[in-house]
Amino acid sequence: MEGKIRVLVAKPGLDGHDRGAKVVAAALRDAGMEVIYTGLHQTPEQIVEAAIQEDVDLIGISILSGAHMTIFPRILKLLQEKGAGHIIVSGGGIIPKEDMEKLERLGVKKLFGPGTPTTEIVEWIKETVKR
Amino acid sequence: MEGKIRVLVAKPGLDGHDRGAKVVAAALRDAGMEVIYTGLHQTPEQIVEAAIQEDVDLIGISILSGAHMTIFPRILKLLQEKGAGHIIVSGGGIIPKEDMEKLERLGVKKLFGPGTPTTEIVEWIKETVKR
Amino acid sequence: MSEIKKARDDWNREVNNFKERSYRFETVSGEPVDILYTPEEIKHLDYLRDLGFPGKYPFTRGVYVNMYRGKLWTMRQFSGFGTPEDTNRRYKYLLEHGQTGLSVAFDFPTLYGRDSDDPFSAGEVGRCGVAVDTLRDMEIIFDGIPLESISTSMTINPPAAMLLAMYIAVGEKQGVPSERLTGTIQNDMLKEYQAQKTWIYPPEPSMRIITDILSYCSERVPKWNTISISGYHIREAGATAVQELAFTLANGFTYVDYGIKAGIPVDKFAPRLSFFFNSHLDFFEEIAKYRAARRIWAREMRNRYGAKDPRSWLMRFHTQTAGCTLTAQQPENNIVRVAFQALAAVLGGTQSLHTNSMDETYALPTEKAVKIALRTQQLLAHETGVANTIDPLGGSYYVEALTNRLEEQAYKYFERIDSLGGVIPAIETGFFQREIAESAYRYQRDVEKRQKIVVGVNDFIEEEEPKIELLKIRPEVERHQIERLNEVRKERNNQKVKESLRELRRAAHNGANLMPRILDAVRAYATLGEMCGVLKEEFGEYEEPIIF
Amino acid sequence: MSEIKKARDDWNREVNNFKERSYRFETVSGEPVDILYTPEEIKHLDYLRDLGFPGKYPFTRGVYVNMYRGKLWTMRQFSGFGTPEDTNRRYKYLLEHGQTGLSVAFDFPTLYGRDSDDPFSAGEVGRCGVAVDTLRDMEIIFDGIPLESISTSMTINPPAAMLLAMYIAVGEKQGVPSERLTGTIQNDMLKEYQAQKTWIYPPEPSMRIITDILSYCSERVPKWNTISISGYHIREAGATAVQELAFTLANGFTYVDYGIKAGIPVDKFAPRLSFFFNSHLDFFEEIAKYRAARRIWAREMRNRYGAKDPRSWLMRFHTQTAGCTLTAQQPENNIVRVAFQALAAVLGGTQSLHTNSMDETYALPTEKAVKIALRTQQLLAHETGVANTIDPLGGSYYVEALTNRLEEQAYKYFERIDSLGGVIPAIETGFFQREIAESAYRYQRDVEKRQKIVVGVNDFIEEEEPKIELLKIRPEVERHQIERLNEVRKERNNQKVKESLRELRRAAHNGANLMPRILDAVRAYATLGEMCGVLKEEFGEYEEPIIF
Repeated sequence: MEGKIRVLVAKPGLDGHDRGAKVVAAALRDAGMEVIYTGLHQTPEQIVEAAIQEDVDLIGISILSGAHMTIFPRILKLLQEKGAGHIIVSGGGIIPKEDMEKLERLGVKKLFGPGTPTTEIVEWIKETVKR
Repeated sequence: MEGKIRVLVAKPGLDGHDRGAKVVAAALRDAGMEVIYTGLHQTPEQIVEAAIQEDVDLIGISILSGAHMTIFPRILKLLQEKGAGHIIVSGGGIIPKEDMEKLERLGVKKLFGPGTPTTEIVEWIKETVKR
Repeated sequence: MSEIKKARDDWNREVNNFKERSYRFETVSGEPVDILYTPEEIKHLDYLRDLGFPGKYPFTRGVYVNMYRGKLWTMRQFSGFGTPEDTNRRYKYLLEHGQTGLSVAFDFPTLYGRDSDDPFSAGEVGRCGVAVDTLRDMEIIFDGIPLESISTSMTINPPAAMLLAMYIAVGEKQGVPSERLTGTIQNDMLKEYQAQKTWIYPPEPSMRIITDILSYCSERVPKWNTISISGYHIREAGATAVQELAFTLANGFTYVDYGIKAGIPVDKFAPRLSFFFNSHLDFFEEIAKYRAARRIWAREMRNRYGAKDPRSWLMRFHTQTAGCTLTAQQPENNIVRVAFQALAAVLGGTQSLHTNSMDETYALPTEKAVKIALRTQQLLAHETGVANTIDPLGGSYYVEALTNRLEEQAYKYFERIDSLGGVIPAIETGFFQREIAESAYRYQRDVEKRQKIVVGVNDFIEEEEPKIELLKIRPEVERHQIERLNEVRKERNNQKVKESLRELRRAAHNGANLMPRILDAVRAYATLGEMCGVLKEEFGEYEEPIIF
Repeated sequence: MSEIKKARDDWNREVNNFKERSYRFETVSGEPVDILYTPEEIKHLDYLRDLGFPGKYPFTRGVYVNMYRGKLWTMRQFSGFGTPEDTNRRYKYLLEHGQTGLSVAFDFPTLYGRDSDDPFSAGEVGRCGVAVDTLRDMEIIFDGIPLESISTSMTINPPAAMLLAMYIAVGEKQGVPSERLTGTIQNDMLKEYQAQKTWIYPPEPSMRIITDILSYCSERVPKWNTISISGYHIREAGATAVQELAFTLANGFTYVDYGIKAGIPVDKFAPRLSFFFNSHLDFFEEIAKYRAARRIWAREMRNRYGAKDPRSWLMRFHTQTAGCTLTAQQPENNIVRVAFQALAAVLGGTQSLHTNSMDETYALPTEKAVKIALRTQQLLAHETGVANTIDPLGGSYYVEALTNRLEEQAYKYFERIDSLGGVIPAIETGFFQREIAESAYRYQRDVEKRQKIVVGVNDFIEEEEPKIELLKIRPEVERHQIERLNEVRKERNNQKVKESLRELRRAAHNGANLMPRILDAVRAYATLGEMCGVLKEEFGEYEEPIIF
């Protein structure tokens, strides 16, 4: 794989708690990745469009509002529809364990719980995108 | 019923935490009862003997050591053997609810948990001894 | 005093021979902490000038003369979830268990002024708070709760005018005139742009709505707290204690500037401004923060703004324990964190307090968790004796020195903000957002490097998954809420709604006070989305500078 | 200062116009608390004379120069239950979860020096602590725990000499000479007669055993804390903070008197005396108590007893949160109580701390409950920032005034005790017992009249039964323990046991130091009951005056 890993950090839905998204974005940037941060209040459509336009390897979704069971499946479906199923979808936030499992079965590659060190996320992205 | 209610407050076994016993003894005394306090480290035999000698209406056992399932049945048995089954046996301390129920089935009239107001104990004794 | 200095110097030399633990001794915000504080460190403190007496300028020791000896702080748990009926039940539960004030949490669509059937609302209805579309919902929330005798705080910002109008309208139906309503709307848009990020319109029209509310309430709802100037969210977004203190106060001064500019006399609205702070982990830093905040506000209101009414000088504030310090790991540890944070708030002289529940990193709290949080306040109030005397830490060499330091650091920020042209220009160029994001990132790096220990997260870790019961929002909430909204739309007089919205648009356009028009629209059961939609068309939408 | 007095007088007049809540404002012990403290209330405080510097006379601000910046307090959970095997497992669990010292709880038979098969022991074996009959049990308890690198506290009084001897013998088997063992035996018989009521012999022979231990350890176990002079149990029995402070210090002085009378130079044993206090509900009263205790001890040791070694002046102490304040009702509230009490202990400068578990009103704690209690200490140490600076409350007008007041009240008790002829005569006439019983009864009446609120007990009551998991002591513990005792009796060299007991009797009779004989008997696997039985025959048994 050539060049930098490209990541879209996205905040879907109405929740404005962007502390986690920004901290992760900064950490990925400092780890040498190309990071595009969408800003707040993005619809799944906007996120998928930005991901395709920016030709990213991975989308990282930060969500704390509880709407994860609505948002993630939508993004996965849109990516498939637009022929961008190769883009890896991951994310984090306040997501109950059982929902995490459901989403991972649906095709979300990995979800990180609160308190995850950013180094762990960096490691995982490097490993996952490489292969 | 004539005269004052006579109560033996007893501390069986090895546990030396007599705060509760003394507070209850003082409250019963201030409520007009005749209170005999055995002091610490009494065997069931000593308690039953004192109860008969002092001709009490009721024995109140304070126990916090966890030996209640050994001490109470012993006292009940000794009272029966000595023909003093009319003496009411009650008590209090740290006694799990299920043990309380077992002991009450065995013949302990009533057990009080931690935090019981002394007024409640006074009321109960007055009512129980009267009838 | 020179003897103390000499002795201190001798002791300092000796202490250098002792090895310290390998740890950077500083507050959680990064303020340096000395090994010892003595009279030497506060030798310039002038008791009468800098501390004074409770209820007296500069209010460092408390805003009321007899503080908690007169009345305990208000125990006010922020709550709301699911349907209005769910929320009504929870409020009655809390009032039964000794809570003394209400505090409404709204769901995201409501916070953004959107209806439950807006496509944007999908999946969010009733999730992080209660859904409110029309007056009907507010009637249900407060069913059986007399507005006459309870004070209610509403955490609501862009649509604050609409929710306040709905509350007034519920009061009308209960026969309580608006003059007797007590409570608070958050209505603090500046911190939204800086930190919490719930916005609709750009800053200037937002400020216009706020001054309309100030003006209306100063006449018609005189006991209402019209803005709750909130550091809480600034801190939650990652700010330090100094940033929370400085940005919140700077926002406060900006509201005062705008109020005065709008022609309202300062003593007419300033007494109804209140504040809302975070209570974070660093016990003494938080106490010092509250004390410094009171002293700064009093000084500036009196000297800079020339307020004459002492009630304009005194900073009343609500406190909430820091949600961001709770951990998903070992949730019972959160009970302990909240206990310490609540104690700091009380020792800092808060007027009301929300204690977080142990399970809030996962979900909205269960009844059991919220009860333990409430009991924490009751234990503080009734068992620990800390409410027996006022400002019990007053005079502590450390606390006074830290109070002074936070004050100095805040003034440095005030200068920087002034040099950027004030709060709103600084928002537009992303100054606050950048400062906060940097602090958040610094904190995270400290945690990952274990300079900062978070029990259960980067030390004292356990493998086992915590097993705790969680509150589930029933999935049918969204459908029920939309059904009710449709019913209301069918039953109401749609002609009247249309007219009232037209009047609202006209006022937005011609500068007349918006509040009476909003109140009319509310009474006609206009939806939140309809009202905010009109204003959005008039005022435009805000776009933030993207910074991380 | 006269300006402050004038301003204070003015403010006092104003505050009289404000109504206070109907509540008697006083500490939980009944000390009056003023509405406000200012420099006026501590105008006679002389910083260098009364507070000074940490690690320096009079040690008011702490006994070590750099206190928690050098080393955090020891987190030491008192525990032990069931068989020695059960206890060994619990210790390993606690050490794994970050505990930094051990503290052994013995069962009642052990505390009274009785064997597990003594008729008096029936039903009590392994119940409130671990059962120890012979050295074999101690070997199991400390199996795999290196005595070289851990300090161990043992709560043991009449048979303290025997348990210390067993610990020394375990050390020998591990290859650790007694000179390197660190830890504490409680060995405080005076408070037993006053409050805790675990005794065997009358006071004078008890004091002789104690001075034998002082003398032996000053030579052979020099790092061991030979007496832990304990206010904890005095407080649990119902004493006030002042009584706890005064009686504990009076007991301390009595041990010093006896040590000196026994011919041991004061600086030879006083540095190994340590203290053990309660941390009760009243947050500031507790902090003031610890500070006053240090100042009084330092002054008396230096001035009255002429100790020259500064280590004889400084009062090191362990703290345990107040078991008597926990409630069976709503057990989670106990997590919060313990958190506040732990904070007070740390702000008071404790050297080690036990935090009670939420379920201790019911039973010995479960693993989960004890872990939350331990986490409370870790949160305090690592998240709250309170260990960043020494004596953070130093200078607080309230805390300093309260420190002074508790000190004055303690001196009043010292005078009364002197006038009764000293501590032992006062015990024999029931003085302490009566004072404590009266305080306990007064407190109970305050609770019943709701002058004192106990959350969940006389206010904020709930109907529902709490559902918490409890630790069960397996009923077969008693049988197993007796089986092992019989095995040991069979396997040991009974001739050697007999001889060693004969030597012990001879020493008891002729006044030779008992410790070497006890150590020999222990090494021969004599049982606790055998050894105490010999001494009981020589010394007689105590009978207390009955008072309520």
